[in-house]
Amino acid sequence: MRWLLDIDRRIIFLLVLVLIVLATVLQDRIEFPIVSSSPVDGVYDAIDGLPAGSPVLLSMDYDPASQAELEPMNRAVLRHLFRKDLRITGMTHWPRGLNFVEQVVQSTAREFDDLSVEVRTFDSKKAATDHLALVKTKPDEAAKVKAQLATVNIGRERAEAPIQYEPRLYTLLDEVEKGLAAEPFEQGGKHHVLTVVERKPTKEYGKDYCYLGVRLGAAILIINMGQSLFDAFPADKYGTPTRELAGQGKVLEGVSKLGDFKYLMVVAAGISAEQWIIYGSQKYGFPMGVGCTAVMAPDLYPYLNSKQITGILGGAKGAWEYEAKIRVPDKATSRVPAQTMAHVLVILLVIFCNVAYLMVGRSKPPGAR
Amino acid sequence: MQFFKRTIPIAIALITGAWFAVQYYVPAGWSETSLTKASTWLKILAGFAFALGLYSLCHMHLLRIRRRVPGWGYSLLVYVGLLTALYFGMIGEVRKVFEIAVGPIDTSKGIAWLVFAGWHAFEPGGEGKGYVWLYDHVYNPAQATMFSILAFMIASAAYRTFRARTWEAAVLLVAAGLVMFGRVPLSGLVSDFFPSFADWIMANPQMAAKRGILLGVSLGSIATSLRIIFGIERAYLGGGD
Amino acid sequence: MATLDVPEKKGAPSIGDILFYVVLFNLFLWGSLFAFLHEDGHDLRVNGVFNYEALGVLIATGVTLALYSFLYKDNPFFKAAENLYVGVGLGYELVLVWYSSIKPDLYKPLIRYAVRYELWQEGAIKGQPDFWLLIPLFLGLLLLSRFIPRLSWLSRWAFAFYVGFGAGASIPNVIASNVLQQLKYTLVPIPFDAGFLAAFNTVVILLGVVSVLLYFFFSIEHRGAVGIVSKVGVWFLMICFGASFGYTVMGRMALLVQRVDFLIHGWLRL
Amino acid sequence: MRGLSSHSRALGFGLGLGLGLGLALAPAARAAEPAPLPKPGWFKAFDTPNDAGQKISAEWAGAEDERVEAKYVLSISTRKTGPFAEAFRGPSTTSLKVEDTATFGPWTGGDAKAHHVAVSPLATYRTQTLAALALDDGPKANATATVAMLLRLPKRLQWLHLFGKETLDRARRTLADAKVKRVADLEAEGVQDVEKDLAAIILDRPFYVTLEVVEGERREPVGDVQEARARDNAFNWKKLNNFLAMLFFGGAVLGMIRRARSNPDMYLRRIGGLEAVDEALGRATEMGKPVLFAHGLETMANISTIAAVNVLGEVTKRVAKFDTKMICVNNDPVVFAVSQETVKEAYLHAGRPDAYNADDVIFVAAEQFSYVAAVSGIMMRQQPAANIYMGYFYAESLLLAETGASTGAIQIAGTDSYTQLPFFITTCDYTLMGEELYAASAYLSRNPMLLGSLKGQDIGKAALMAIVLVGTLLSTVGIEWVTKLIEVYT
Repeated sequence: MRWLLDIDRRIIFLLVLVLIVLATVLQDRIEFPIVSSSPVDGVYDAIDGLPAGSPVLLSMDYDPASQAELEPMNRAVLRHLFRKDLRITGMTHWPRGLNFVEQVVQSTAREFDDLSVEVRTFDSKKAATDHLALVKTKPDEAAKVKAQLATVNIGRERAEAPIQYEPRLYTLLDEVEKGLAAEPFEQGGKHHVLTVVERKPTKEYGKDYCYLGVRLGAAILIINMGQSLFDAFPADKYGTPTRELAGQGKVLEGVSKLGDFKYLMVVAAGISAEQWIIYGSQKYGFPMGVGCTAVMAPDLYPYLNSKQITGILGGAKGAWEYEAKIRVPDKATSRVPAQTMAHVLVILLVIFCNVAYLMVGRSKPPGAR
Repeated sequence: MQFFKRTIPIAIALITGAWFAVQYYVPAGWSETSLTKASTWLKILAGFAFALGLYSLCHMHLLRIRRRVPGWGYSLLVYVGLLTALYFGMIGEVRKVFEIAVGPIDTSKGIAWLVFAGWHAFEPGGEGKGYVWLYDHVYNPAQATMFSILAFMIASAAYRTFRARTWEAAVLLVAAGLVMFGRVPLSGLVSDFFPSFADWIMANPQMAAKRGILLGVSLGSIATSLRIIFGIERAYLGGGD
Repeated sequence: MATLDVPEKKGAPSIGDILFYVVLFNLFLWGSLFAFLHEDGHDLRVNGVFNYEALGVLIATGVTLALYSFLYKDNPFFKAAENLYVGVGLGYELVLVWYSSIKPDLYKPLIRYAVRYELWQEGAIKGQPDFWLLIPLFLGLLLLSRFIPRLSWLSRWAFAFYVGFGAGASIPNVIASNVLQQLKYTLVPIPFDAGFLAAFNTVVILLGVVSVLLYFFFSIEHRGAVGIVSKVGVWFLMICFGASFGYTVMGRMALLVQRVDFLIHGWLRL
Repeated sequence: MRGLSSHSRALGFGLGLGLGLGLALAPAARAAEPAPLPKPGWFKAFDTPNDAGQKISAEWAGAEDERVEAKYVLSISTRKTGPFAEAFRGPSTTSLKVEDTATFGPWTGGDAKAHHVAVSPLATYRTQTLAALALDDGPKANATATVAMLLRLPKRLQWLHLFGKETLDRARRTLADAKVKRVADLEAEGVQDVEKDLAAIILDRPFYVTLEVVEGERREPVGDVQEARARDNAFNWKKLNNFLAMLFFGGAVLGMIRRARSNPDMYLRRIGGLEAVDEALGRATEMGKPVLFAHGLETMANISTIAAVNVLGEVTKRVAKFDTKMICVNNDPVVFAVSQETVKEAYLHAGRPDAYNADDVIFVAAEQFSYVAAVSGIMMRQQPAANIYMGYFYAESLLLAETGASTGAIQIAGTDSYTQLPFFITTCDYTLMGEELYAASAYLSRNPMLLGSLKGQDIGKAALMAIVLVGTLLSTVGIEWVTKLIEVYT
């Protein structure tokens, strides 16, 4: 019996690994019901309530280490912001997140391109795939095939409930470059091949969004920004003076310091979130929401309870709920099953070891391993 | 000598400390400026300090290699990583310096191409493709992997330590179990009680204790700050009473 | 010599170890082959040029597996990955320090005017040097005095400034955010009219804060009434820690899921 | 297929509808019977308190029949005779002084109906020509400051412009286009620090403020033109409570330290984690294995790190006494340098300068997880008998502690990072929670002055407890002023 208590850690490691690998391989087969929680609503409603065109600051203070937890929620929030046509200013405190976060912002903005697509419908999958090959090899011939024209804006369409197409289409189209076609997809018994004839960005850099890049200084930087955004960030990541970005009809129009933003969303690992609250919203006064790793969330409850922040997205679960709220299921939604199973495993382990412990009796000294 | 070694540093700490404690209450423009300047200075200091860190690390591994201590080969890898990262990262700057020194260089072919252009050619902002590549394929995965080891650790920690040895341990165990279960999406199916109860724990007892800690901590940190400012605690100056 | 004389485990590795290494290596080998060979796997060349991304994925996978191998035991794969990572990490930080601190905060506003004097004269470089920066420059040099053992004490001046700033600036901010703010939201009227639960919660929070505070008292003995209350405090602490721990598990699993996700979809392209 | 772009059409429709309604409503509003305009009794202007001298306050009495349609309009000028630029326009029912805690904090004054608005000349003048801003009858300093600004030279070099014909000519030329140029234009031209220079101009210069009541076409001035200067304020009265709190805590701590000097022996409750330090070191000595000391990740400017370094000093003294080996691993270069100094001095202090070895304090890695990897490696290879973690930790806490546990080391942790406390509590043998970390150095050194400061902290805690209990009681019976005392204004 005792061996159960000092069982080799590596066996537990193995259990966890095997379980998660299985769950990941089978991730599409499993579905979970969603129970939305009030902290998440807090963020969602605050953003949803903003009038179009209001300037918002999105501070993405994390690095690849926390990517797993924070990137999905970051995308979800960005999608929401873009969809609401807010003027988004992105930044980060974490040099290690610099390029990574930038890529997240850009790819999300790209989702809002207006795609003019030619839709060609075939009866068999075979025919569809053949056409796809044709597009790759002899585009001009492929173009001859009769097609219907349509415009798709992935970012917006996805949001509509019920969405026009099965989600897969949007995921397929997202990556497709101009002149190429997406993998055929089936709907209503027919197989459709969508060829992108044009990609027209609707989210313009400098007008609808900008990315200030990184500056060191944590709390101090926040204080600087509170005094003058232009001093804290003389230029954006690409060297455009922030003052220019503040010009007529630009993204930062009417914004010269933190207080001018209508909402601040912080997606943060570590204590950045708290620094934003203490040195930012508290010192210069503006509503803010926080998305953070699960471990940080409990510490932010006091601020939520004290209404210093409108809401919290806690870890993967928060991201998952947010994806559900904006009706764009993505990474978080696909990963939650695996997490949950591993999570349940931990619970079982705890129960198991306690049962064993009680059977053996409380003879083991504390701190024994 | 004592004057330079002990008195001056303590005086510096006293002056900076006292001023920046008071600065918070002084709204005047020049006071805010002082804060902004000082903070920039700290960043610069940290930059200089990096030289020390770099030296320490390189020195240690160099010694290992020199003395052929067992496993010295691994120390070579430190240098490989370091130099690669530096090369990819600084190549843009190096090129600028070059061009200042010897005028514009043709990077379309030859050595110049190999060194400055090539597949790792640097882009505006000084960072090269190679730099990003290194970041995406070595740095980032390594970081994420080390972090994800937590998943295993947390499981084994839970198994090893969550045992009802004492009443306190039992309380901790039960709280943990309830919150864990409340966090699982499935618990909502069993009964709404679990998620909401988990939230209740987080929002009430959990938060209460947290506030208590927070208040205590803030007092502790204030006291420590004062001890530093008034030179009572000077371990950071190499102790000595 | 602290970390120099690393006591390497002498003697041949056990059968289990060898087995482990072999399995790990083959997993990597065959996995990579598979990843390149099956139809929607990686391609060696992308429109004519060598596919650096694919190479990158292999390296990433290698690093990932090597680091995970640490879970079995300390082993050569891990050591290699560890040291490589340390090196790259340091290099990366250095580049960072240059681009995001020294260059914009010291070089551009001050040093540039000295080293590019002629450009400044011609007006190619606008503005004026910020002479205030001579102070951190000086302090910085003092820090470097540590390289000269006889003068190393000079670095204390820089320490003093650094620590002094931290100590001073923290006091008022701590009071604002951690004392006043927290007090404010603890100190609310007990809402007897708002139903039992609301009132109860308020009381719970009140009790928790007070008892935990009492637990931290240093200069009075924890016996009698004080003992009881501080005991309650301990219980609150335990609930707090247990809850936070439990709350975290999910998030940590997310990290692993993401890595496994990479191995299965990013590397093997399943 | 066409359904794809339906959403945009729906949007268009909604827009049209909205406009339609707007048009329909507008005339209805205008049709109202003209009522007499509100007449505030008095109106005064003064420097806005608690700020950096960039705003001017206007205050005026409330009036009868204030209504949304009737607007108050504030205009400012640099000349008594104008031209005046509109700086504020708002419904007469809004901008009450009692609501303006943003400016006054709790000191909003008794008059419930008085209005207050703080106008920013800078914001106003962004749209004005520079000439209008600073080149008329202001003090010379301001004129030269403007010249300096227009010449794009920093103010500290202003005096240069008083010499040299060429410069003066340039000045004149620039002043000429100042008549047409606006702040916004300069910024568009990429002139740096325009606002900074403007701020300098606005500071301490006289501005003239008028108040008007406006409804539709009708407008009536209130009182006569008022003069005010925006000044750098020396104290932010909104933060008075914070300041008093600092004085109180500071007083308590320092006072107790003084007292500890005179009577050193005071009771101090046992702190298990610290009692264990000697045990751990002893064990390490027996086993002939090293002790590992890890700071958190934070920089030297962070109080928990400072506390950790203080502990390091004390621990090292003991290590020197036990004559065992200690490895101190660092992640932040400054902390690393400081630790080296601390350890060195500690050995010296313990009379064992020979035992000090600079390579025992290592800068293992520059970044969080490479640090974790390296430290785990060290744990595995050197098998320390004791691991001591002190400072502010992040995710690495569990990784280190769990690895350490697997090597069978005694583990003592101390952190005020409560996110990580749960992990230390569960995986370490002893844990210093929050405040105890700050008490550690005092506890170990037994230095009476430090012990005194602990007593001071206790007084602080007692005060907090009292405030919480009494405050809750009072606010429950409906007495609100206590909660006012701890309001945080910025």
